Amino acid sequence: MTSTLRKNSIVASGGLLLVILPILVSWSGHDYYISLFSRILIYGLAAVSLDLLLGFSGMISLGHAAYVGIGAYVVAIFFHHASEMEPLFTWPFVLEGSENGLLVLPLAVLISALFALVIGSLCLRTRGMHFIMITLAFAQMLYYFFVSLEKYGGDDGLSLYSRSSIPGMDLGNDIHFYYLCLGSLLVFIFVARRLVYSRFGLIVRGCSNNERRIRALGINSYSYRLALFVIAGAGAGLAGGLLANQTEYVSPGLMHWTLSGELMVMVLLGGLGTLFGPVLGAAVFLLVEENLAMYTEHWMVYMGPFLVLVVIFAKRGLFGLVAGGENGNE
Amino acid sequence: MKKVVFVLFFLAACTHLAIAEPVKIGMITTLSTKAGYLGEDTRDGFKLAIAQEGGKLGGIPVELMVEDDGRKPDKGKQIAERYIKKDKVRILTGIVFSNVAMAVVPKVVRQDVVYLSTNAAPSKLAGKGCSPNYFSVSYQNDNLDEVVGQYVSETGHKSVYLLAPNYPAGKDHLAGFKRYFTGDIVAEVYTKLGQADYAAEIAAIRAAKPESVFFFLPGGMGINFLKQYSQAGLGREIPVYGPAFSFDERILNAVGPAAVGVKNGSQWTHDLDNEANRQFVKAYVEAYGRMPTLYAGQGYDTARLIGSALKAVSGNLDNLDAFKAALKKADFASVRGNFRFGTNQHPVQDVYIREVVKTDTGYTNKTVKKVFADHVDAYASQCKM
Amino acid sequence: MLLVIEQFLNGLQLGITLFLMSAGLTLVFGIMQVINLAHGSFYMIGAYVGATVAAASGSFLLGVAAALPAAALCGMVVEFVVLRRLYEREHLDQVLATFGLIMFFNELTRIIWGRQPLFMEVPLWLGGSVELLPGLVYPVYRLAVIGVGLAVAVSLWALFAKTRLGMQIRAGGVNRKMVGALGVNIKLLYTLVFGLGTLLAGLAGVMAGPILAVESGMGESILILTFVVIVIGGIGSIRGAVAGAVLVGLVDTLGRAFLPAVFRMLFDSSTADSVASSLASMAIYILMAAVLVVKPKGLFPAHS
Amino acid sequence: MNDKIMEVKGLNKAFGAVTATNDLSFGIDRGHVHALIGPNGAGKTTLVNQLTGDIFPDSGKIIYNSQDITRLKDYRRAHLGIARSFQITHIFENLTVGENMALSICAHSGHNFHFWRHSLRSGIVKEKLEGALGRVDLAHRRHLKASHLSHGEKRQLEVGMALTGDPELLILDEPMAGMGPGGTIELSKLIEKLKGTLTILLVEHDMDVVFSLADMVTVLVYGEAILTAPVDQVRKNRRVQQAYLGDGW
Repeated sequence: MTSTLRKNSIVASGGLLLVILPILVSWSGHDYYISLFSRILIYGLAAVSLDLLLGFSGMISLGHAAYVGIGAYVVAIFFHHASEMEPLFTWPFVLEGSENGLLVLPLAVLISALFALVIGSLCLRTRGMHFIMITLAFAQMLYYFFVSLEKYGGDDGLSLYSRSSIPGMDLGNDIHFYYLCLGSLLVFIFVARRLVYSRFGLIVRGCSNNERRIRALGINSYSYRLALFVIAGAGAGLAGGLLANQTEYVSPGLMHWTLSGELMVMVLLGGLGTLFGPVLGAAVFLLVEENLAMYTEHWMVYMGPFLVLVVIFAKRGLFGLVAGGENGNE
Repeated sequence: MKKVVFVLFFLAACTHLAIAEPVKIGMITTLSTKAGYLGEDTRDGFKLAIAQEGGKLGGIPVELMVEDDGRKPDKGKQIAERYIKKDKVRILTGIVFSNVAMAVVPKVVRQDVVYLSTNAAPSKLAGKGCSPNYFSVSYQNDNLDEVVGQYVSETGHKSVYLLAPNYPAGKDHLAGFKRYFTGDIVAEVYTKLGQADYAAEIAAIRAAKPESVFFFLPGGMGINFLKQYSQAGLGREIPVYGPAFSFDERILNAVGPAAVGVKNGSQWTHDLDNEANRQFVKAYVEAYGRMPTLYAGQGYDTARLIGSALKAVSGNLDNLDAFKAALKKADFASVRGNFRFGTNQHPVQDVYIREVVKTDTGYTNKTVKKVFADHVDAYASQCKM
Repeated sequence: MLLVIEQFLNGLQLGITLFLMSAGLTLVFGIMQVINLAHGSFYMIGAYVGATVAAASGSFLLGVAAALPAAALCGMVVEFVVLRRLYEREHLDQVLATFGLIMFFNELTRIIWGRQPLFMEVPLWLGGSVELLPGLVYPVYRLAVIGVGLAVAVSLWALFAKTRLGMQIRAGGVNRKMVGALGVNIKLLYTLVFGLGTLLAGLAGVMAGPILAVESGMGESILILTFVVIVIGGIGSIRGAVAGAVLVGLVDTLGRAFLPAVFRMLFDSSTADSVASSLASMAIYILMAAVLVVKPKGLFPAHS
Repeated sequence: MNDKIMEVKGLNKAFGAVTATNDLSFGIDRGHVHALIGPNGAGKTTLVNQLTGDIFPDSGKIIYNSQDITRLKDYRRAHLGIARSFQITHIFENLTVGENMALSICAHSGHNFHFWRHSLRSGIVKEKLEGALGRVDLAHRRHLKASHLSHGEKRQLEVGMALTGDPELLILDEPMAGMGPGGTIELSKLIEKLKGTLTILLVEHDMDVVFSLADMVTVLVYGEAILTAPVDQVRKNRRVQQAYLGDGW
């Protein structure tokens, strides 16, 4: 029980730290860090959604960035049409662009989830290495699709001229935006936690653990795993929608498989199957990258072996190291 | 737990070590990925100018900060934000690729910051999206295609086969060529970005029998295409042309003999006959042991332009308008000879056709002909400043 | 008509190049059950070492002779230092560790060889073209690549079907512990298999050197194509790798060659060009999705 | 209704050149403990996997409660009342004992798209968990991770999980394998207790267990059923002794 206590207090103080961070930062006059930490929170959110797949259901998706990209493009495309005063399409009904965050962010979630549903329903027919590679292939397909999509800037991407608007908030203000990201992240983690320990979660965790046993118990795991895949895609879509706002820019690069790889790194670095760990992983990954890059151009020559060492020796990730206890399906 | 917080803050604090005195210049450029050498040359050209003045530009001490954007737009934006917010940089430069530029430039120029482009100059930023805080020291992207379009028409080729990657820049570049080409377009083929094998396209070219081929395939794609084109034996039958992006000195040494004799368009060549250029090429070779590329020349020019303006305002950037006015005068000796800014703050300059030759030290270009004098880009008229 | 034949040949040749890459990867996948994203790095190492030695010595063959052991050696070192610890782990760990290795190798080549691409020449005795049919000229070097690919396919078949080592390797893929109990040094065997896989990658790299740009990161673009090949063919099956590679090569090449013409019959020319080229760049991924929907384990699954 | 709960007719299955099941036919009487014995490599597990739908036979028929289930998927057979334990224990090592049992309870209680309430606090689980754990004497272990159980306890858990759906036919694939004498006795008692409430197909190596528990025995040699008979006859049969008992027994 002490390990649970320890873990809870760590999570609580970590959360508290994130909540008061803007105050600390603006008090010390380093405004820049607010936007850096917004980015960390967003990547953290994407990583948490990936953790649902990797850590709880054993589905190794190497194409998770695709859903981040879809979410980002939804926000950007709606914004683009709103600023050009041109409807997205006029048939079968007229759909106007929008800058309203309360509309476009949920849409980003929804449309990413839809893509995850279609892609997932095909990918989940396969197992193991095939699954890894087919998720990768679908992400690449979307990548090339958006690269050649001239209407929305193709490889040059699409600029937003401001952030989305949400009544009562000024997202152009970095502190407001930070709290939007933090709120989204905390809500998603809370929902994910409920999910993981629900009956649905029990089945899904069982699938990752022992697929054959699940089937012998009379459960067709396909629909459960697909549902989780869709939920994870939705989370990534939310992250994408926020990221489009944070950078005020989207490009197909968001879907590139190296980004999927980096998300995986964040999950593992932070702690697989911990839900909180990936946020820590995102923070450490982005900060290490940023700092290494300032000291050496060849930062990747250090980052690569560092990852290998983490994989080999720090199996439980940073969260496991600090929080103790066991990961995953505890 | 405390350890983690400590580590996080330590990491965060590390980003905050700087000294205030000299004028800071923030360079965001691409040093990793396959295209890393572009950023390397840009940076080295820029650094050479600083080194020649012993750490100063225009007599004002400067501090050059360089960071790799990895060709990722969002990373470029992050770096820009840090330069501006944390390091209080007012002068930014160095972006190689249009997609990074499109993510960074429109945002930063709305703040009180000057951006000088050493390379990427997409049409959007030259026309409607132009800004008083944005200067392109290189060119407008299409310039080097326009010159080839003009030259190919002058040579008397009646038809051309066009090839470019399937992304907006590819279409822009072909549009630039078509703007000045008067003959027939046999076909306009868009290939996959990053494609390695061009056998199918080359077979199609052979079958279509055009009088000439124009391609825009930057980086490795161009190397692949040129090698395979020459191996297919087409090099002797149908001449190819392209903008300088596939013919800089570092690429040429990877293409080898396949490129010899190919004519390409550029605003600069190492053999341009002016004093600034002669000393630049000599100093660059001494400093880095390799021939400069056009990117190095652009980096060097940008640094010297900044120097001229810093000198004019005595290093005082508090009044940014004065600094911008001084920049706009372009009161420096460019390695390109003629150089001034047009209304959209893009260069008005001479553009040349050059030819790939082999020398004792490797492959390089020699100037063949000045095709455009005082060339103005096609988007200048759309710019309302 | 001649053009169609030529494009078929082009597709075949691309397929064979892909096969050279895929053969090594599918071996490692199928026998050792290890997913190795860094396979492309050994392709790159083969190309860089080959290009450097060929430039220094002036001999293409010396370049090849140097590239093969270099790639194999690097592979065996990586197996010994990193992958050996990951056999019993999940695929996820293998994916991440090898992702780290990609970063490392890409940056390392940049440090050693600089950022600019390297040059590698077609050897004189393989230069030029031959006229296969009246009006159909084809570069000799590409024919040589086809030849090497076929030779590799045949020798791999012979290795596995005819030799004792091959049987041990196959048995090791089926039951690691059992083979170990029979007194075969399974660790050494795995190191050798991995070395063989990376040697093939190195061969693919050095053969591609004269055709393609030798540059840092060249491994990744081909790596993904290779994945597609292997997944279509069925993981672990050499036969599948051959079939998948040729299929991918043909679909990719023919798509690029003829889709625009097909679409021009349907739409006006600028829409046709852009739709066709988008579709051509996605064609192989669509092919892969289609194959997996029908046969989730690929065309020739190794262990049924 | 037929008094045979399951009938197998002319089943064949080959892996490449190896014939694992060869024109195999036998029936299981309802309510019996039916044992399946045979030397190593006789194809017992292959047969079990075909009965549960893990793999499909090349030809032949499997009839369950007068219904042809030869091509029915494994999870559908589970719904018809066929439960199994595996030769190598198949439990969810990463879950707690309670969660393991809850999972199998959920499996038999309609769909599981319940996303919000904690699984151990959902109605059906609360209602049945205590009894299910009690049946296999694991109530005191409920918070322990399943991977920390002893070998015998894992078996008990597995059988307990197989029982949560109130199956009609329980297939136990070598339940005693690798267990100490104490565990064997515990499990034998459990099977004895279940006898009569449902039909059990017991695949077992331990002849003492078979002869003490089984009503009927089918002897498998090289994929063929050479004999299906009451337990006393099997004990005396010369062919069985030659093929099986003589072989080191």
